[in-house]
Amino acid sequence: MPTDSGTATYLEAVGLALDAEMDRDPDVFIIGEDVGQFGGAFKVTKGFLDKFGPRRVVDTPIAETGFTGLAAGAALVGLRPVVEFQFADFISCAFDPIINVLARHHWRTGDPMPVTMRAPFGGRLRAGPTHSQSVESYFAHVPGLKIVMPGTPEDAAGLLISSIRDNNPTLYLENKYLYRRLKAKGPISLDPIPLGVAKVVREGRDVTLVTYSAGVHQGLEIAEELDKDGISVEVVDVRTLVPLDVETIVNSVKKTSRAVVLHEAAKRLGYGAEIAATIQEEAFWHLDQPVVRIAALNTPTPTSPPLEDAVIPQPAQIAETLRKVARA
Amino acid sequence: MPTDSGTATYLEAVGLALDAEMDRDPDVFIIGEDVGQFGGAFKVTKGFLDKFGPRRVVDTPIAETGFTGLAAGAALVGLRPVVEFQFADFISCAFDPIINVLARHHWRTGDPMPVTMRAPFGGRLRAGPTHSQSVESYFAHVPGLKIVMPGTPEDAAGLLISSIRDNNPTLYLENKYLYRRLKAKGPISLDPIPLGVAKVVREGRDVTLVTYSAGVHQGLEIAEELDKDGISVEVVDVRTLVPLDVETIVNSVKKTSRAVVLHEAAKRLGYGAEIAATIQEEAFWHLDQPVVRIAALNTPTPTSPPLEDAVIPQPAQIAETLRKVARA
Amino acid sequence: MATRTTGTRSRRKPAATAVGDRDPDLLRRIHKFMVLTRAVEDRMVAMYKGGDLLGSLYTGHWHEAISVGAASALRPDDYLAPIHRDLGAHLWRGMEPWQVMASFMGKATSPTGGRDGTLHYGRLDLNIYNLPSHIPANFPVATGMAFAAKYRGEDRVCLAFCGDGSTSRADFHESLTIASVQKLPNIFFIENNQYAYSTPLRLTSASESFAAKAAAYGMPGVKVDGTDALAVHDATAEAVARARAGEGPSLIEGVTMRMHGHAEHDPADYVLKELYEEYSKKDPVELFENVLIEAGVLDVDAAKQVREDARQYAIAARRKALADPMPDPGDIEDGVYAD
Amino acid sequence: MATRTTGTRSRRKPAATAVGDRDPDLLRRIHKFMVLTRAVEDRMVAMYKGGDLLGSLYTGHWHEAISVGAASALRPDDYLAPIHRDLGAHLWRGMEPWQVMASFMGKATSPTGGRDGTLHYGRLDLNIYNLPSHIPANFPVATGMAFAAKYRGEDRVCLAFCGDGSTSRADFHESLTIASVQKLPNIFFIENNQYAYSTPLRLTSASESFAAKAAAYGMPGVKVDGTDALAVHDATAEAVARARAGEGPSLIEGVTMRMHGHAEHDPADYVLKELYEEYSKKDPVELFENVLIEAGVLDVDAAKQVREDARQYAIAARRKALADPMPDPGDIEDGVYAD
Ligand SMILES: Cc1ncc(C[n+]2csc(CCOP(=O)(O)OP(=O)(O)O)c2C)c(N)n1
Ligand SMILES: Cc1ncc(C[n+]2csc(CCOP(=O)(O)OP(=O)(O)O)c2C)c(N)n1
Ligand SMILES: [Mg+2]
Ligand SMILES: [Mg+2]
Repeated sequence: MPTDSGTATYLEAVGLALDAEMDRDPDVFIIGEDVGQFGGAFKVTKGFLDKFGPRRVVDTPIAETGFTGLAAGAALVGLRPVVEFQFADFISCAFDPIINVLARHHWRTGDPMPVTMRAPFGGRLRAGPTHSQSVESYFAHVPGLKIVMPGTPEDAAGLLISSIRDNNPTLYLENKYLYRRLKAKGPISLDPIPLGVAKVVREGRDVTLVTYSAGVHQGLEIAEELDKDGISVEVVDVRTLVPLDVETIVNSVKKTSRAVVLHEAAKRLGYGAEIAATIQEEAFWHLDQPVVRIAALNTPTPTSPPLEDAVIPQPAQIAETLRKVARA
Repeated sequence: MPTDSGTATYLEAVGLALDAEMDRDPDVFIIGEDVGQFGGAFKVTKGFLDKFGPRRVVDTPIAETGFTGLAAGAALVGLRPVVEFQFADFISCAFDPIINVLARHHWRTGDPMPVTMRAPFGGRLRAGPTHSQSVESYFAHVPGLKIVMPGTPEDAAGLLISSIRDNNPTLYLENKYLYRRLKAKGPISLDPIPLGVAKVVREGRDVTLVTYSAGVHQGLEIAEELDKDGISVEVVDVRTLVPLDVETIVNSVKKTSRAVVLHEAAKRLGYGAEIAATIQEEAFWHLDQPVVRIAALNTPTPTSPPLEDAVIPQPAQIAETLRKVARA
Repeated sequence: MATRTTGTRSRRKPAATAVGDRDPDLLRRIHKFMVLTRAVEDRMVAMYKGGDLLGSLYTGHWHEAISVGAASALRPDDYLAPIHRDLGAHLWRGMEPWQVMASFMGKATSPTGGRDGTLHYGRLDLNIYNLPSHIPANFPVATGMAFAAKYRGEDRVCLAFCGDGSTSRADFHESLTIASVQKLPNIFFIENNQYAYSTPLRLTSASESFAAKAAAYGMPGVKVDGTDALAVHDATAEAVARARAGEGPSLIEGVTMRMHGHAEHDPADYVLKELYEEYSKKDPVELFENVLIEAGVLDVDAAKQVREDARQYAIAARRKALADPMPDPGDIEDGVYAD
Repeated sequence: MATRTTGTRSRRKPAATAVGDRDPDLLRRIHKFMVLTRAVEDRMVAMYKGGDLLGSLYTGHWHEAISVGAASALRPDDYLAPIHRDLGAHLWRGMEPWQVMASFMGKATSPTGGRDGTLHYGRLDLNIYNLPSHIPANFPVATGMAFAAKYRGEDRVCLAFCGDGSTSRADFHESLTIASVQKLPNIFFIENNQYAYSTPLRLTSASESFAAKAAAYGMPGVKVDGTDALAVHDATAEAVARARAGEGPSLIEGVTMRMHGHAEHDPADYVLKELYEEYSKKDPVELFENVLIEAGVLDVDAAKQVREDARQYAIAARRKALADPMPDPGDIEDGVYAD
């Protein structure tokens, strides 16, 4: 079982939050491939089977449509399922029930649908086109889903707790590159962090960087670096894509007059398109520059390191873009 | 079989183009639910079974994942399948093979993947949340797919022909509300219309309306109306969402300095987000106003007329927005 | 007792044997709801033709023995996940005919308040799942309801229906796979009405029968005459008992005929004439009425009265649904998200 | 001749009987490729441990009788849709070991030029489909290749593999459904290696066997000893003949054991010790070698030489792959779309 070391990794923070919610609420269970004895492909549920037993830690056949639909049915009659997808890439196999069964049900009927779907996503692990996808854009258009993308261990815990307690289907996307690379700055709080509230993680004057997930620590590191050159970057972590905290983003842009949006997903109709379109709608008269999107190229994610590095935004490119926008 | 009456409907234009391509190329076949004896749910393939036989007009079990994957395999070894989804809503059941098998294959391997996927989409038929979806946003983010959305019978024919001849997986979305409501202005040309080329369907000075599919005839009608008030609307039909003809859009906006994007899909991360984000990136200094998106509300599509009309953009609202943006 | 084979059971028995020592009240209730189902659907066909409805109409003529026969083997607290041919199951549970009509009319009084429509109705307060269009999306959901019952140590079961055509889909296979390894209290009922829209059985499945597919999941599979309400009731009751006892899921195939088009707009001229002829002699409502009359459970006058009551009930339902208001769009954005 | 039952066939026969009057060259070739497969994978395990590879390594130890035995029943123009345990089938077809190593290293010389990696290799010029990760996505594609063969009146067939765990997915069910109603020339081969990642068979399927699932599709299903190359070859050859003759698809289950972890990073401590013990006595490469030696088709020295040649071949392959360049990112945006 996860125990809080005071410097929990992003991965451990997810486990701590899940463990706490399962302790707290007997209606919460976890279902997914290899989540039982094996503890999950990334070991988030290590020890859970021993502690909670097979009734609440459910290994399933490889049947993403089936077990996602199962979660929907269980949620409808009062349980609070947490579904683990082994890789976010495989959520494509559950696309149909997610958009047609889970997302639309409450609006159609008034019945709550409290399902949390956890999925490790993203690149930089040399895992190639079908193990590295950023999947948020497949789902963000669909009314009725919430989309949560924590960028720190602390948020990973607090936002997972809120997701599980939320009465809506929630897609909770874990950046697997951060799993063991990012550590908390102290003991993990198990207080819920509300969905739909962005966070200004760094104040700045010259340009607003709007980002989420891995973009947050990248952005903070680059902001420190640019500070040395006298460029002051404000970093806004949107934390939840749906609902989106437009107010916090727009207030920041009104202050800095310049905005850059950063994500690891491909550019075309990445969530940056929504953010950029919204900023120019809401803060057009404050903008000194067009909103710039930094995103992956419109290609699949390659495996080979030189190729993957050419596709996914790299620190130098991010810094360069921020510099240009801030100084233009 | 479809014969050209000189005033072919949008539906007949699709049938004429498909018939012509099947005549021309023995490797083209059509597969889908009830496409044979029944001629398809909307009757696009009426008469095809008699003319081309069951070898080339293939009724399949209700198995969207299966028959889409079948099309991929057949395409890989040289056939040119046309897949009919009974309603675009059911394409959700083939989401996985579309994004993971069809879209990425050529980039991974260099093998062509000439599959055309036809799907009737959209609302205004009082068909409710799971028979009225606009599905383009589920797919536009995915590298490797082309997305074609004709707005006139003429384009329906020419773009279908290009889609079938294209060596890439192409999602060809037919607006089912237009099927029998829109008529060609003369005999249907069976010349291919290139993918990736937008069309200025009406020249204007004051504001650019960027749209596609049903938005085109709506936009043209409203533009006529606004003309009487001295407001000159330029209407750009993007015709293919991927590839997107950015140049034509941007040139128009540079001329009018004002842009409104219209589609029937929900607003959040609808394709309008990509178009708006791109316009402000490419033509920021020419814009006198923020780019405004007109789209459906972020709800599923309701069945009941007063509800559906409240969700999907209505002419009065479109006219009002254009007026405001043009005069602001 | 039904035997767990995949052969077609229930050659018609003499009425008295068929009826046996069953509770005559239950039998009369099944009859009443079969008659009501037919009356409501006949009324709705008239409404469709008369232009009362918004779009198309999906009916379950000749499915009454399945929908009522199977539903009548459940307790009210058991879960039900019906499809578009199962009006009888809804009515049995307490859904009101005017609610169903309101659904096909987009009225504010439909179970979804006009947000969804046509066949997409359900009521969780009656333990009935409201399915979306995608078939058979109700199957995975049904495994979840059964999972919840088992999770809580309740002895509730879940009955889900699908059509012959729906058996080819992911949802069917993945649900039966999960339910069988998890030993969930599910009853999966295939309404084999010979067609999936225009698609005949030979283009849907190459298996010997639909019940035979149970072998792929190591669960019992039985095939019954789907026009015989008692055969359906018995097979379902047996599967329910098995599920309630914790022995896991079962598959049932009921063979009948879709006597109308896929929906009322569909003339269904692709259907083999012989099938219509064969089945026109096998009206499940008539058949069951005759069994009850012959067995002395129902007399001819009472049967007539049941029909007349049902007709009046359907007429009154239409009147109410017609008078009901259309929904107010003011709150359309509410409820996309639950609080 | 294999019989079309679902019982496990091929209790081990005396070598001479087993070998019968088969072409000794074919037998020696099968042996050679089984040995080569093992040698290449052993080398790659060393490479994994030594840090030569990019990420994880998936191997097919104890799958050699299946991958080579089945592939050897095809013609070169037949289509092949393998999975991550089927290196033997790739090599049989002409894939070079260094290409496979290059794939696990992200080298420019891998079949995808380093765009995809690890187990995602294939070569359409050898009629081998290059699968994505999603299992079993190769099944629907395999039906399409078979469809194309039939469409063109060619007598090619398509052999596709999947694991025991993969049988629960949409792709499995929908493909077998379509292939059976369309009578496509497909052979679906299930490599039952007892586990799906950490998931044991009892949590994957409740059917009596995987071969038994064939009943759901009205196709023949046979279960063979997957460590017996001849049993695999024969069952496949029979299914191929059936497919080529236009009689439709077949399902074959080959039972073996995954002797390594799911991938090399997986210590697989969830595996029952008894299974390892049982199967350590059933090394398919050794078993087949012994059969050939006993039958006089191969002598001991020749067998040794085959092993040594394979070892050297694998060493040379590594050397080449190591020396091969990494890809140039300059053209990474090319080829998202075909011309
Ligand atoms: C996934 C999916 N694909 C296609 C459809 C369109 N569709 C609705 S009902 C139907 C036929 C269903 O046949 P069957 O399952 O036999 O049920 P029946 O209508 O005959 O009772 C089809 C193809 C759908 N609803 N869902
Ligand atoms: C749709 C999908 N879900 C999950 C996975 C992750 N995954 C890869 S291999 C595997 C186990 C496969 O087991 P099996 O089919 O028995 O093949 P084996 O590896 O045992 O040969 C899993 C779960 C996947 N590749 N695709
Ligand atoms: Mg049917
Ligand atoms: Mg396995």
